[in-house]
Amino acid sequence: MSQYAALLLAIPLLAAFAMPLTGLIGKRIRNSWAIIAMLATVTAALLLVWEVLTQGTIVYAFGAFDSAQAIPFDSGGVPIRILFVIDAMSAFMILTAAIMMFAATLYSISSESEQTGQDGYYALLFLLMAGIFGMVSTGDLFNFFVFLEINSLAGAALAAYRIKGGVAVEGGLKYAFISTVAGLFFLIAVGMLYGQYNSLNIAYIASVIDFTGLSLVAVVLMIVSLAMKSGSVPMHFWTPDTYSSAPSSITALLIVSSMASLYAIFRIAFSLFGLTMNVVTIGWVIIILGILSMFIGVSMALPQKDVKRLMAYHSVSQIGYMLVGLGVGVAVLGDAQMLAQFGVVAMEGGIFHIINYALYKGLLFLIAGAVIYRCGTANLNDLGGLGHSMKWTMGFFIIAALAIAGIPPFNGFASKLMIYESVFIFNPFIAVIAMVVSIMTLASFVKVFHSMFMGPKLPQYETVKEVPMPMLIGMGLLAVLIILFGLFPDLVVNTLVEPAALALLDRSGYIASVMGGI
Amino acid sequence: MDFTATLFTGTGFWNPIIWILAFVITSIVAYLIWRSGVSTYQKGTEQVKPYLSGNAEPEKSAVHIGGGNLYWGFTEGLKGYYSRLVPLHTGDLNDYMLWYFGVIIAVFALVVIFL
Amino acid sequence: MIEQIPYLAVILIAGIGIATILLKKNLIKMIMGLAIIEGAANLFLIILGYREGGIAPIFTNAPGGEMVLPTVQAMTLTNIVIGFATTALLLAFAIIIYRKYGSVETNNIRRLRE
Amino acid sequence: MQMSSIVKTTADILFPFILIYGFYIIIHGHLTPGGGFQGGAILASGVLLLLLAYRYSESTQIVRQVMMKTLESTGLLLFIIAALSAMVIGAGYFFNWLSPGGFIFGDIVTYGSTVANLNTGGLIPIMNLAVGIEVVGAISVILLALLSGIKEKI
Repeated sequence: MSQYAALLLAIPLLAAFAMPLTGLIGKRIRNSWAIIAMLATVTAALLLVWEVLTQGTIVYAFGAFDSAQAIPFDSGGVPIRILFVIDAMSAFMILTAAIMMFAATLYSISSESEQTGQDGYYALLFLLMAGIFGMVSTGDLFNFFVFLEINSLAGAALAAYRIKGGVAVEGGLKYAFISTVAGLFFLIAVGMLYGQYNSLNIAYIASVIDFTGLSLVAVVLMIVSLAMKSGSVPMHFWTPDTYSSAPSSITALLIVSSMASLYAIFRIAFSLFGLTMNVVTIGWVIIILGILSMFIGVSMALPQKDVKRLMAYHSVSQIGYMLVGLGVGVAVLGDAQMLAQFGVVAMEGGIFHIINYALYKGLLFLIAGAVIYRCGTANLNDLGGLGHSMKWTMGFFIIAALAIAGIPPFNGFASKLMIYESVFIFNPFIAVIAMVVSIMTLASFVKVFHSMFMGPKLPQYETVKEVPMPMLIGMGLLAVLIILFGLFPDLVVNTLVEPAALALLDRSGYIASVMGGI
Repeated sequence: MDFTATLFTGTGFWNPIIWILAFVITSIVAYLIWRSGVSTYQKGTEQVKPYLSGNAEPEKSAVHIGGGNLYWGFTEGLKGYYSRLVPLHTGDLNDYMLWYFGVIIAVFALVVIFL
Repeated sequence: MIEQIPYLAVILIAGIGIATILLKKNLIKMIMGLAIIEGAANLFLIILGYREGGIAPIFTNAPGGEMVLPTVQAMTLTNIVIGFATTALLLAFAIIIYRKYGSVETNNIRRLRE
Repeated sequence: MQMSSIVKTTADILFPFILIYGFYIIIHGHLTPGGGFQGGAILASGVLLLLLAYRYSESTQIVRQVMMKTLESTGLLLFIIAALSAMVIGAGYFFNWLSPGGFIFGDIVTYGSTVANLNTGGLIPIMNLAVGIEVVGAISVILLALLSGIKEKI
């Protein structure tokens, strides 16, 4: 049987646990161990994605001799094992996480090379990745909660890793506190579902669900908690605090972890509850959260003075696009005609935006990190004239900024176009807001570009050089992917995004993959 | 696999290759127009210096506009909006939690009303 | 009605925890509130698996008869471990913040805002 | 502040008993209530006793942070390798291949009310041991980190 699903989890965990021991031997060995483990994880992830795309949904049973024994014969038809259910949507998220992991780890090797305590740093980085991979591939609600907590604890510890006079710890503390509260209420919601349906498996619960009042409380608790974890307005306040104070490579990974929370919202909405809940109301709740996120995020970003804080507000704003795209999909789930007319395209736009957003936002944070690495400040009032000395970084910034603003032919345009056109049929007002937000995004990145790279060379940055090669490779990979995704959007949509959207919509297929065609 | 295939969005289509072709053609046309411009322009003469009503040109670093000064007019024009929005971001952990529980109650109310 | 009392206790304990988080300004007290909510979640899970007159789910030397549900107990144990890690991490953060800022009041921990 | 010698001597005498009790809880994890985390926490409480009885500077000579970090990593590695070992024979991750094997911890559990047999459970006792080692290391590291926050008064 195929072991990639387990290796995806086992390799990062093994790497993380062995990291302090390799650190005792030597710095060089630790760094090579980190790179080897990262390459192994990314390889396992890519092979797993390939397998899912060619063979369909993979079910992996932990603790079983063979995954065909996902439901033990003496369990009465209830899946009692911990299962990984990896369909096209999970594969899509795994691919996103793997790309970002590659870039961020490579970047860290250089950007953190002067810092202390790197053993713990890499150990936590791999734990964070294990948490993300687990969150997007698990088919078990309690298991999801465990991975959510691993992810939040590792993320908070990493965000606070460079103390920076206490400011980073403040950001980490806020993140840890908020994600713990969100996790606890998620757990209470899981308990509510377990009490009614006597199982923790998403597919089993979906097959027997009977939407009661208690399930309604559970779905509200789950969606609001996960929306807070993904940083949507009005629970976004932690996002700028944590993203701006964390090390830049970690911010790029925290973005992926917020994407994993976003994935969970839609897994719960589409696969777990599906049509049994009132999809129109829940869909509109998600859409309203999305609109608020888009508009308030970008309008808070415009007057910011700290470059990472500005970008963090933009990440709030971009999450709004995905919430709107997929929220429209939830809202029209009950109407087959509207779903076929624009719902699927809206969902594809939202899903496509996830990977595009992870790519360009990750690249933007890595660029901000490169500038901070060389200049030591993130304040836009002090920066200037870096275009003379950091030409590659400036080139990558132009690509990423044009992509986030939705300028053709970069990848952000393709996904935003899909969202605009489909949402326009649903409700023109939302599409207009989305376009206005896009313009304001461009405006604020013009500001960043002007104040960071334009202007004459400033005397205090006379000695600034280009960043070292591994950082450039990490950023360059993301930039190349942005261009490729922009040039061949149809290819990406057909091979990755459309199967993911259809997998989300195919609730009975998800149930059948675990329960065996009941 | 057809690399020139077009992304259809239900109501329209998007093809980056066509867009780039159009972009290149437009650039060539623009270049031709630019070529046929004023021919008396010469580099390295008095012509390229900025004209500041006869005043001396200030140092380059003195005219650099920092990031904080950009979009001053925008934020000033939307003062009513920003003066309400910005103070909400208090940085106080209690307020963050208050928003979370408030949103839970609000969403719950919405879901119950529109059941 | 008597079976509902533990659930009322859950709501009460969670309410106390939420009130602590919302009303107390001291970071240590907020972490305590978090631990109280965690206790409520644990109690909720445990009473989901409780059966009237059930025995502990250990098969060796079992006298027979109904057993309480072990899954929720495993979940509770996991949550206790996770809660332990969370509390330790938050307390470590609180120590560093006290060293750097000289205070653990939330209205002083606001260098990152707006 | 210096603890009295009564406290120190009592801590010294109690420490081995706490260790034995902790290991008892860990080893019997698959038979009785308890297991890796609980036993490890008991072991760590022994470490805490030492830390409290002696001054911070003295006790860190006995309980060194590097040692505890190594213990933590070793326990976790043992756990993951035990889980991965099932893959060698082509089974799933975490598959309990030792269980009815007849090797170490390999006896078959007789059904019904029997006297507990320690030699059962397959990988589970090994994983309990791994978790116990990990937990004592991790909690000691946490305790050391938290104790270092206290300013010492002499």
